[in-house]
Amino acid sequence: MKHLKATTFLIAAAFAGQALAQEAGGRLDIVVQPEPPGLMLGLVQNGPTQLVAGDIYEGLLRYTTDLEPEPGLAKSWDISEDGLTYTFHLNEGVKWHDGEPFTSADVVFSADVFLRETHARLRASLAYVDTITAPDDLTVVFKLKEPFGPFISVFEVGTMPMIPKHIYEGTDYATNEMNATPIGTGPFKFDKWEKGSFIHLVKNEDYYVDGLPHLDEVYYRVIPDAASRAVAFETGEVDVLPGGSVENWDVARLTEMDGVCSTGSGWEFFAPLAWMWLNNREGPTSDVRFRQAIMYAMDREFVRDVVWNGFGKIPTGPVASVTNFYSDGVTQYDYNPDKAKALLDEMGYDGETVRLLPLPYGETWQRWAEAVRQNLSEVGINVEIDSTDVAGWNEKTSQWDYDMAFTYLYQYGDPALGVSRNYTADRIQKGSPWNNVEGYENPELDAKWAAAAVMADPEARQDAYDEIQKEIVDDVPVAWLLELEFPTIYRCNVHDLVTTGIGLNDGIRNAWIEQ
Amino acid sequence: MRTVLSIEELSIALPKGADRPHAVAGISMKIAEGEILCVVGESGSGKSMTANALMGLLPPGVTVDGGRAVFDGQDVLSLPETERQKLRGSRIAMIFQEPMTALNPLMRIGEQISEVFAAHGMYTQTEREKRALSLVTEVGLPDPAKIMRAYPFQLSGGQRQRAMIAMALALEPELLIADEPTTALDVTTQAQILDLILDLRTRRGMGVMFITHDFGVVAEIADKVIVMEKGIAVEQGTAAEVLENPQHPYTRRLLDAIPTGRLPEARALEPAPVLEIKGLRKVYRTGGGLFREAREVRAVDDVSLSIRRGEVLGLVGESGSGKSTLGRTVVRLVTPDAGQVLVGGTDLAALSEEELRRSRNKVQMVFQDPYASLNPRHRILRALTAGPVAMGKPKPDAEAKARELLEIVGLGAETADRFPHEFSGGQRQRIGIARALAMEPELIVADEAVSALDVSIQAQVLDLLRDLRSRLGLSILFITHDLRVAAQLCDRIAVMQKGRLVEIGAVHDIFLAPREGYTRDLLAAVPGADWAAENRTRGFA
Amino acid sequence: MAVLAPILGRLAKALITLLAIAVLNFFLIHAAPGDPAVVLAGEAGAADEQMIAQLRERFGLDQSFHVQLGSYVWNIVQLDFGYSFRQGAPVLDLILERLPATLILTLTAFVISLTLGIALGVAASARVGKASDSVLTTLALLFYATPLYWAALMAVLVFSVELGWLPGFGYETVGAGYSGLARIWDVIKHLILPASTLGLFFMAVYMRMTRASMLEVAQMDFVKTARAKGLSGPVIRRRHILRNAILPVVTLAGLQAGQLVGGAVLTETVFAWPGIGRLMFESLAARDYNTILGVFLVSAAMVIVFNILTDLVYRLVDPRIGARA
Amino acid sequence: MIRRFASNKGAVIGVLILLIVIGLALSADLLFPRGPWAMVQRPFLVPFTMDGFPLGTDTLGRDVAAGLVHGARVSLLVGLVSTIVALAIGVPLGAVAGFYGGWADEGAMRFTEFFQTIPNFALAIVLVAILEPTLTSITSAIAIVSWPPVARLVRAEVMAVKRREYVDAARLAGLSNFRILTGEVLPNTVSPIIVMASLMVATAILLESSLSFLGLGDPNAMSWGYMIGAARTVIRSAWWLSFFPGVAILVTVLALNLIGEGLNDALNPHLSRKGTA
Repeated sequence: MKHLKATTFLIAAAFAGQALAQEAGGRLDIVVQPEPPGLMLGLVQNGPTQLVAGDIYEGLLRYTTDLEPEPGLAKSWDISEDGLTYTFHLNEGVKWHDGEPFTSADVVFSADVFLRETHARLRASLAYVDTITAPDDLTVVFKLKEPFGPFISVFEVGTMPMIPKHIYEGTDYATNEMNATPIGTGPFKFDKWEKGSFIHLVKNEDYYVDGLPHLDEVYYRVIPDAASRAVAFETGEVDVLPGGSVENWDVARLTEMDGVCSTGSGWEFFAPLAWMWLNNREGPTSDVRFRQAIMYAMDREFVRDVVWNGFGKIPTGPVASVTNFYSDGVTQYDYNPDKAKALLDEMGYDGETVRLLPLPYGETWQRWAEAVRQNLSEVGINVEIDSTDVAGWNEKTSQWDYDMAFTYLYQYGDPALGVSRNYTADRIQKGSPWNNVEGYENPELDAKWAAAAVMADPEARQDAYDEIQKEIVDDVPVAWLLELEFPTIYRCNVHDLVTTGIGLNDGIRNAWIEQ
Repeated sequence: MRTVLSIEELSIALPKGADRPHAVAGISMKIAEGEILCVVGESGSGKSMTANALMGLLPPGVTVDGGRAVFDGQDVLSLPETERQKLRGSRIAMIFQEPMTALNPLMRIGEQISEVFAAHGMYTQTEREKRALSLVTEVGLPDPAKIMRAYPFQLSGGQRQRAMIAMALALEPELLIADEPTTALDVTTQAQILDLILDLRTRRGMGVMFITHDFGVVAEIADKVIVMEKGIAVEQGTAAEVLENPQHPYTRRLLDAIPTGRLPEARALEPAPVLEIKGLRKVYRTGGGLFREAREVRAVDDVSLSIRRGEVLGLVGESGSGKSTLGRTVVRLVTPDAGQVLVGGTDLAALSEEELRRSRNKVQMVFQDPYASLNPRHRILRALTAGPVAMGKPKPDAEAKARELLEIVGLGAETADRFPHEFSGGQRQRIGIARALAMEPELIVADEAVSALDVSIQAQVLDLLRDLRSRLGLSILFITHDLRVAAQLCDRIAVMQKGRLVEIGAVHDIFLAPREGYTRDLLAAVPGADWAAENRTRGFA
Repeated sequence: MAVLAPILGRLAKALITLLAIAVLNFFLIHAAPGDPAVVLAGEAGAADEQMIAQLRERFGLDQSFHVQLGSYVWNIVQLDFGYSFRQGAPVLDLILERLPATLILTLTAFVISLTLGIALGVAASARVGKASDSVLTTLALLFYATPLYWAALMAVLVFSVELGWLPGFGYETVGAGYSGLARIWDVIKHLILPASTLGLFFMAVYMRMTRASMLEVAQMDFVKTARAKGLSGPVIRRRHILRNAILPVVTLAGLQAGQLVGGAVLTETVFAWPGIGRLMFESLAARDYNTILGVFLVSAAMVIVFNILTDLVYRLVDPRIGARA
Repeated sequence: MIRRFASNKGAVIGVLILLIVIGLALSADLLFPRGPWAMVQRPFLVPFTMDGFPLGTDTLGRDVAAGLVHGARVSLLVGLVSTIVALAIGVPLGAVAGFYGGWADEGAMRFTEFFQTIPNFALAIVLVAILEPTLTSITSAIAIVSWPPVARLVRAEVMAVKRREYVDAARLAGLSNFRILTGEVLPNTVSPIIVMASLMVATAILLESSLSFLGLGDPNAMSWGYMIGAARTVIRSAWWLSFFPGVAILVTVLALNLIGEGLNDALNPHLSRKGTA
């Protein structure tokens, strides 16, 4: 398990901080896949955009690999006893890439005006916010309506990026031509974007942290074909393969090359959890016994070991083991075809065909779907794979036109941010593939989710979430498959690449190359 | 006179599976300078093979397997390819039958001629062009400078043949081999080309090996004749000897077969017309489009004529005279722009598709190409019954009738169940005639019905038609380019030129007292006309 | 005029065709499940009605279908290909940005395959029946039967990964900062693999066709005439046979040259070549309507342009065409 | 004609290969009753290392041999059906255009040109993406992009044949246009069509595999193209996964081409490749 060793080493490095003698200068080539639609992080928040724009924009806080907040644009912060007031003290002398000073006014504009309009995920959290004020240029105060436990986790760059007020105030954000040349406070400046080929970032000379960043320039390379991406790494064209940019089968091979390291770290904040939406509304999947049968019928270890090359962890329920308030005190669903058959007989499954919608994110997911189909068909469930592309997938899931559908979602460190949204009745809304798509309704649980979210005391929250997890796992609203681990592959002479819970997304600022 | 070429016991082997082992079996001949030797024979007699063997242009698989061909003291057949290549075009030249395809469509005439010099590395480019120009002039092509720059498709058939000849003469060869050079040409053009060759022969004093199937042509130009049948020289001698008193039966057959122009007696005919054509017009417009203006060709220009019951009317004219279009209009394969085609009172030209289909049987056609006029995938029986059945005749009757007709045309009822490819050209024409008769038509249009056949076969088919005419009282519109053929069969002859009807009258009048100049030209152009005339006088004597 | 007239006619027809294509594709692409808004929202990892509504409005998807169609066609007529909201740039820019890459790739492949194909075809026909002929024809058959993308992958494996002779993908060495000749050479090096794999198949096609055509023309009377003139074999082949035999090859090639532009998706994917084929493919996945339509129109236009060019060439080579009309 | 075909070595080889492929396809269920998807052994089993799995196993431990044999069905089926459909569109269109000429011709040819102007492969991709990859959608997409050449060929042939005199004869026999077209003209145009069809099947197989390669294959139907598409990401670590299906395609397409040329020599001697008629 080479990548684990690498992980520990890296985390150590992260804390050792300046211990190793870092070398300045150099260029890093990183794969970005697919090509991001845009780099204005306030408008677009899909994966590739976060990866690239995370170096251009910054948030108030950063998070360690075990999700502890640490200084970002805010050098310090304090939270009132009642958990209603969050006060942030900003770093002095921070400048936008165009030279304008960064002030609390920008923070207020970003959080209160810009992102409220454009950032769906943040909007949910901002619902708890009463006011955002700027007593002085370097102080910002968030006042909440009621205590919101996870609130401290929303200040990461992808969730609340800082937007330059002087550029966007009063304009139409979507069509502002500055979107093409993003201006942030981050360690790297946008230089040039050759569509279909690469995005070039250059060192931000007057970055507010002395000695950072170490690198002179970063190239984000667009290489459409997974196989070609692997080749690119082998031939030394690129130095870093972010998680998920090559198929898992190549991961094993590449990590065995000498001078190549890999790490599973850098995803703690997102804790991507994969599952199958099971349509709770109609068809066999509306029967809890059928859903349980599915859980027993699937050989999740096999998939983990074969399809994911041993990366990842079998989940026990809706909350990933790295996410806060995880509990394993729940019913375990081990691979047990006989039990599955029994359940099916009990419900009297008539062999009706169920459609399975794979996630159109490449071969890994395709194989996964095939494996699941095979598992299910072996216990007598007729499965037909319903193949489509990204657009079709989004359409079908958000319009509830499916029986079983693969997906994976981020948890953003806290059940209230990234978990409850998929299970509470108030989040049953057509048109989005990210809410309670399965249509699971359980009033008592809804109440418990709501309560747990606004508890100030961590212990209390833990108990609440233990209870929720215990109950929901028996209902199997969705079929939890795997806690995904996207190993980052890189050359060993690149150091301090992954130092935070969002990994590469804001990691490049500390990275340095050993010549 | 010095002998240019002497062929001794030449035999040419055909590849296995051919109809016979030898294309040519041990023939010998001599050609002296300034002499024209005609090699006469029907298709497959091996006459062309002989020529190709001399040139070293035999098709793959065909080989010389005996004999010599001594040219200027050396046996050309045994020369290495490079040597023969030197001979070709420089000392032995050849011209071919199809002027349409014998020239490279993408090269200017000038280029193609001066290429001959280039091939033999003679003269500078400018010199070559000068000489090419003079050659073009010598073979009597109009506006030589323009012709030099022209592409083949811009020339008429005759002009192309002249260009070919110019090419052949370029290096003043001692021997010219002409393989049916006039067969594809109109009579008048043919006459001109023959004159040209005669004239050149005398001026250049070269030996000519002239291959033809037409004794008329032989009579025109031959000094010596050699008659070939199935690869064997059955008879040879001076033109006079062979033509006047042929020894070998085959030669005699051929001579009898060629229509001598001995005119048939005029027959009495009832006046009732089966066909009346009134003011018929057909104009072809080619091209024409968004940015192009159409070109017009008056194929049939205000033609009126009639055919009486039991009469055979010969429609004579050169290619492009519109005779075929007229024929196709009569059977309404072509719909005229104006005028009437009255058959037994009904105007075919005016009928609707549907009505037409019902009265199709009134007029039937016998086509030119025996190989294209029968559907290769249908048995003969089907070809003969399809029509009658479509006309509503019960199948058994139609089939009985078909077999009977096959007997009549001399093929035998049993042939009904065979496929076309099992028949020879002549037999196919008989089938074609049977097919026409099967519809019990009032009139048959025979469009160049015998032109594609060898003379001997031609004669047989003509006999059949003559026989049918008298037995069944057939009325026939007999379209042909060959006046002599027309004379064989027809009661009256109509001459067409450029879509207009030039002259129409009884055979005797047309032949003996033609009124129009054009008709006279045609008659004069008929190869062997004078000789034929002698025969005619003898015929009457 | 004699030469131009028909061309003008074709141009007129071409424009109508293009418009028809625009409309057809508009229907096709809108028939696909999902729309840009859904995709973008989906990718954002979180979405709610408000966001999707915003996007739809921004993309003009809130209007009724026929309104969208109408405005699109109207824009096309004014040569306005519209705006790609996904990529935040005018479609025309996006396409022009990618077109050169595609043209370089396809034209190189085209020229290589055509010249080589004809050369080998002639060579084979000259040795017809001999061993070398069967070797050549067999090879051609093999190329002809090999899946293009497969050949591409193999090529990358061998020449780029194992041997490391040539770059396996991309259009140029990113950030190498080459200029002038150095840059050209760099691009050429990147070009070799994709161009040759793309060209391989077509080379086979042209070779087989040339060979057949040569043999067919060799049967014609005027070739016999040429021999009767005493011309040597090579001269006959060059001046007489080839000249005539090449016409059909040229025609076919012309037809395909156009198709190549839109058809290089596979090659461009495997070699990460930033061309319009890939642009189309990616835009399709993203339901970036305007871009897909744009690419389609442009590549269709290419087809037409090449057809007309072929026609012109043909008229120059073959005197008969112009005259017949 | 049969003799001429049989005398062509290549053609005979082609027929043999094709027969073998068809045989395997037909007996797929007998040879591998568990079907192509069953995960029967450990993944990435190298070929010729374990009895019973001569061609090794794939990423999920599925028997590659089973995949090939079952895949043959799909590949052949797609190739065949799409060709038939293409003919069903192209032949009537071309026939009508060529036979009636005039406006019918003008219209039909515009229509054909229209389809030839849209880049084929791109169109196929879009169609499949829209209809979503299923055998039906893939087959129809391939058919839709491959009929125009048929139409053109048939048109040309019909125009040539309808000038033959026996067609005039049929007219004079009072046959209806339809009967002339179907009874006299079309039967005499079949040989070039057959030749073209045999080559079209080959192209269709290639096209299907290309689509699968781009991820536009039917996930419920194991086809060669699908196998390559699935295997291309592991091509470095497991060459055999894309190698064997690749060879399968190559050989089959090769066979079809050989047959096509054989037919061409046999049926159209005048334009035979070897030239000597």
